[in-house]
Amino acid sequence: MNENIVLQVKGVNKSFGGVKAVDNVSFNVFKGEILGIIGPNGSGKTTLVNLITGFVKADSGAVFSEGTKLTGLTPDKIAGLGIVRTFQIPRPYHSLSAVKNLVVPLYSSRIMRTIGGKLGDRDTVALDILEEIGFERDAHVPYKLASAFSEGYLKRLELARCLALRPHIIIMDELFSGLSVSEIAAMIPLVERLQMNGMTIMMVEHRVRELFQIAHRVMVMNFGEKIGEDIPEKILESEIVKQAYLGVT
Amino acid sequence: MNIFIFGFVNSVILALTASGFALVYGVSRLANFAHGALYILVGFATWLFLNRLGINYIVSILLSIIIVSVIGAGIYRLFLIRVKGMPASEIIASLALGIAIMELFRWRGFISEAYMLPPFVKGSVSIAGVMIDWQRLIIIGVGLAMMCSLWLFTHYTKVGLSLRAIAQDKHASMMSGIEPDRTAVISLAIGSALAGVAAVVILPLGNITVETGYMVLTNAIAVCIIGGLGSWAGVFAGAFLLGFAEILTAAFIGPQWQMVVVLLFIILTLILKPSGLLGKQKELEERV
Amino acid sequence: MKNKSLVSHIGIRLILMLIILTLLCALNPKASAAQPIVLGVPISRGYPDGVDAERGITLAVEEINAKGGINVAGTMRPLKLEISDTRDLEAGVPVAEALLATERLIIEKKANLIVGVPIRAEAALASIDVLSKHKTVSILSAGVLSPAYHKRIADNYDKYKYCFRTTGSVVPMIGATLGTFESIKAKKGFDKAYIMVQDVAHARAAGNLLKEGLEKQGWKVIALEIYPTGTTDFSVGLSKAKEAKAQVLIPWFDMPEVSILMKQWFDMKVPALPIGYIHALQDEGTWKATDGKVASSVVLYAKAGSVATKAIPMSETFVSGHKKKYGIEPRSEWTSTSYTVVYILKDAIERAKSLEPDSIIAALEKTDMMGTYGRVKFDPKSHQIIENGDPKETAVGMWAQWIDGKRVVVFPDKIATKSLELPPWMK
Amino acid sequence: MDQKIGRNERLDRGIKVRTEGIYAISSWKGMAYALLPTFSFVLGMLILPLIVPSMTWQRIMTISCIFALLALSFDFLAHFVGIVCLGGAFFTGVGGYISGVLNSAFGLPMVITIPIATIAGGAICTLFLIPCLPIRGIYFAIVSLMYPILFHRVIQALNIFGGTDGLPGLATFPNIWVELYFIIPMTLLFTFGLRRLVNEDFGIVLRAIKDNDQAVRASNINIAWYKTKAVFIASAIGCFAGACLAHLYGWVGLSLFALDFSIFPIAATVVGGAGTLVGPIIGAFILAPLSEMLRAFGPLRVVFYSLILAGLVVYKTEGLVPFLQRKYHQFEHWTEV
Repeated sequence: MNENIVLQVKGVNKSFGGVKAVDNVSFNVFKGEILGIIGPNGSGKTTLVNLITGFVKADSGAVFSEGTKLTGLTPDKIAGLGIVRTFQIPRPYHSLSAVKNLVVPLYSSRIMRTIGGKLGDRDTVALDILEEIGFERDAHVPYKLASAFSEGYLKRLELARCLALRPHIIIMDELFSGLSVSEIAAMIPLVERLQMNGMTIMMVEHRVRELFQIAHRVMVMNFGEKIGEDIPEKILESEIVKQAYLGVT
Repeated sequence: MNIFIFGFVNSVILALTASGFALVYGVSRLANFAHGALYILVGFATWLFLNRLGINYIVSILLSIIIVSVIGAGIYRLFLIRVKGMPASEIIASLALGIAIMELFRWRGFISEAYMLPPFVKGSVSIAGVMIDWQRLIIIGVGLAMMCSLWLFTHYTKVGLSLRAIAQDKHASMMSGIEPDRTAVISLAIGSALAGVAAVVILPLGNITVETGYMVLTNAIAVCIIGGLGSWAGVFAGAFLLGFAEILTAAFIGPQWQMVVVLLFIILTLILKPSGLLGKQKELEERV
Repeated sequence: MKNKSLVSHIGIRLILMLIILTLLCALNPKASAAQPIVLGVPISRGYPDGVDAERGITLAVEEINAKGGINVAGTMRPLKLEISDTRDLEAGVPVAEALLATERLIIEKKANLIVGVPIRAEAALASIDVLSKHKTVSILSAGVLSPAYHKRIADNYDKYKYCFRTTGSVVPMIGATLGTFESIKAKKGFDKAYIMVQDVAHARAAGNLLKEGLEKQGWKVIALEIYPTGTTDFSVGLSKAKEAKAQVLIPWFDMPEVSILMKQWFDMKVPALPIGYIHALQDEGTWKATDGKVASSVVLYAKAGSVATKAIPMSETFVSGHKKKYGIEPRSEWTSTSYTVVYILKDAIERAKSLEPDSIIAALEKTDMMGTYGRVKFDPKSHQIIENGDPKETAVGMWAQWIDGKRVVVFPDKIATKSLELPPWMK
Repeated sequence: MDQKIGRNERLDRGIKVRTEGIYAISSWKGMAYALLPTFSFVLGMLILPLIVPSMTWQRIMTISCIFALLALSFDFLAHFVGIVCLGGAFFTGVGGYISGVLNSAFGLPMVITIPIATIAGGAICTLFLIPCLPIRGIYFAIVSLMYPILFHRVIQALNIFGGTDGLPGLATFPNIWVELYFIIPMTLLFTFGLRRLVNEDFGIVLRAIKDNDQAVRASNINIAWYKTKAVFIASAIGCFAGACLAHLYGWVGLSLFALDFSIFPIAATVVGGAGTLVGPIIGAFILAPLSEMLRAFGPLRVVFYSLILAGLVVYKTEGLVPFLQRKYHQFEHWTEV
């Protein structure tokens, strides 16, 4: 276990009543890299994310992060260790404004423990994070209710919610899906800036072309199995991926 | 020996009173907390037909069962249809309606012991040394027949299957041509008719009081929760478990604990196994 | 969007209408000040016992007003009745309601005297404080058999002296009951009894007292079972009684569901004579309703009078008056007690010659008149009516047995019109 | 023939003060405009006992306050935490019995028994309700409806705390004025305390749990712990109401577990306006006197407010306070199209 492995998944599998969603998957994530995860629909990508972040209990196998065993912990404890995720379908708090949406993670024990209550007014910290993510700071946008935002802003809000916890691993579940090309173009520099500041990122994506621009390594899944793990260029040519994606025999 | 017989009778009574509620809530996921009120509504209606209008017993029974199923359908059509999606408002609305009906009877003065229904057949017979009256044997007969016919109804008839389909997946069943509101009206109508049948058979044992309404509702909820929702075997198991538990506590611990046992069972089931003994309730546990 | 606003408009108009209703009622006109003596009756009108008490009081008030009312120091003043529903017998109702009803009668309707008082023990006990706070004389004439009532009055007399009770208490009732059992034991040679009581304070107290008393008399008490209010199945208890060959079944219930017990007793042909305080069976219509299944059960009336008996002349005029006005014979003992209580007040007011509470209390303590249930005398310390077996000396309870469709007085011997009969399958 | 076509146009009052975020009120007019509703509500509540004609109406005021507190705790749980709790009677029962037993058995004065009953009662009720917090669906509502009946039967069977007779002769408030001017300020305190809490960060987390508990769970917050705290607050308020009721009448008994204490607050919340915390208070002060006036009709009273409840729930009216708020903040005028 050399020191720069941040997350280790060993032989994890999960089946929902006969359907094998995740079938004996193992892989490692290194510090500060962007790991892409691709695969056709129903290949178990989201279930894998749910397994790592504790939303779903694994049938067998284990997930480790810097020595502590994650499987079996509740999602909020795993988030407390700094491993956070965004949701495939954004889950904002509709009745609260964008600023108040961020107050929730800033109220978590992780923030209280690391930086203590003296965080000053949580609203100003929330405004800083929102500005960092691309919300204009003028008096109007951050105070609109979450239900009034477009898909792009909602995705940014999801990211902001993760950043508010000062994590060291972010798992992005299809961050780019449902966004226009221009919005994705605006989102990519954000992800790169996060990675530059030492954040480890796992991106589950369908938009393969955009993913390959920023991913250091890519893992391919099909019917719950890991069928390939390599740098983007190699993955493009490999036969198994083509066969899995395009069904070309 | 007599504990077994009376335990069996008590369980069939519980199963009968709960069957209406189980069909409406268990099968089509519609919380009808006015069940107790419909139960005594049939009792008083039959009494009125019999004594005030002098109609013969069987006709007055049929008349009141038809009336109560029309009222049941009416409750859904006028009230519950508007709050169908929200379970909390469904409970509050149907509970409030039930209380309104029951207190209306109390206001009209249906309170003294004079309100009784004559049993179908008088006299009693001795089985294995225990004297048991015909009325209770009729209850056992009707109860078992009711449970089997309901099981067949929900499993093999078109309407029955559509009831279960709507409960499991509303959208999928709408795709296959089942109109949700119509099935809900049918299920409430049949549920109320079941409450009517149960009332007409059980009430001759004692007298009709407003308090029985509240008692029937508590027992029906207990049976459905303990037995588990959506499965008839569950309702049967729940009824028998509760029926014998009540009789055993009455015999050995003391009759004053009889009522406590029912309520204790509800709370224990909810804590230990929310989906009940044989229930197939998956969404009760957390799922993303 | 149209439909949404229409709907909320209906709802809003509904609520605005509520507010106007509130304002209207808040300014209701003061009660017209006239000369009548206002008699407040806080009673649970939603229950048979409450209806009985109300009938007894209304009958008595009409009779008195027909004869010109009560002569208070020379001027004849009519009685004005103010009845309000306390709902205290209903299970789901907080006692605060009953107390509020009583208080409104005193403050709003300016009641000079309170009769009837809430029937359920816990409501009546609580109303002692309310009545004493307003210094209003009250005579309890329905329900409340629990001994705690007059004990509280006796404990701090000067604070609670305003309350009187004519319904009797479990202790003397049991005294009279034990006398009856003694004569049954002597005549029929029974010696095994099975007691079944309702889970209510006065019934539990009665059950324990009966058990001790019977065991002293040499009876063998097989069991003392306590049934929660609303039980619908007595099969276990009855089969135990049958197995242990009990000859006497002593039920002590005041809930309507007790008719289930009698039906099950009849259906299971339990060879034991049911004799006890079965309140629901006092109704004249019970025989027809249970189509004869109550045959030969003996029912205790806390006070005599609801069934006419030659030994007490006033009970005969009362029963015939009740039959003329309401078309049926009086139902339970609370009709006769509530009827007599109005006459007790009339007699006390005429002797006290004023409506001033203290003088009425003094007059009441010296009451000595014939009522529908024997001679009425109060114990000056606890304001509890004095009762034992002889109608000439004191108030008296009554045992009536259902014999082929009619209620017939069988005990105590002084007022009995027929001797005890056994159920057919017991001979 | 140029028939005038027009429509009813609704415009916001043009005062800057009304925006959601931070705002500075400079003019007195703006400040008065913002504070008028709250100020008039508080003043109205304090003055009402003085202008009420007779003592019974004052006694009805205290009963309305008790129901208002229960409605407040129901509304806080239902609208801000997403838990439907039909257990009003459970709180009044536990709170009432604790203060009753403390007062009659240990002779503690009222000043001590009410706070203890509030805190201890809140803790006991929460302890009983915790097991069914994680379950979805209507099970929490069913269990909270069943608990009062269970406690009623257990106390009756064990014949403890005076069994069916209850505990008479408890300490009562010296006079009606002390009663009124203790309970009404406390009700206002709880109402505005909750309104403050709901906008504090703690309240934000609760509202977030109601909106989307999975997202809250993913941001390192233990939902169960927050829900427990919320249930504790609601049951403490309910137990306080129960304790006050016990000392109002100097009597505690099984009827504190009556169904009225569960159904009436919900009717008051629906009439007053769910989600506004002030709405249920006003709703209780409308329904309690009204149901008192219908006393002459006996059981018809219960039919009256259960039908009101069923009707308003089904027709999903927004309730009085939101309606008044909308009327206060907007004005309509007829414009030509």
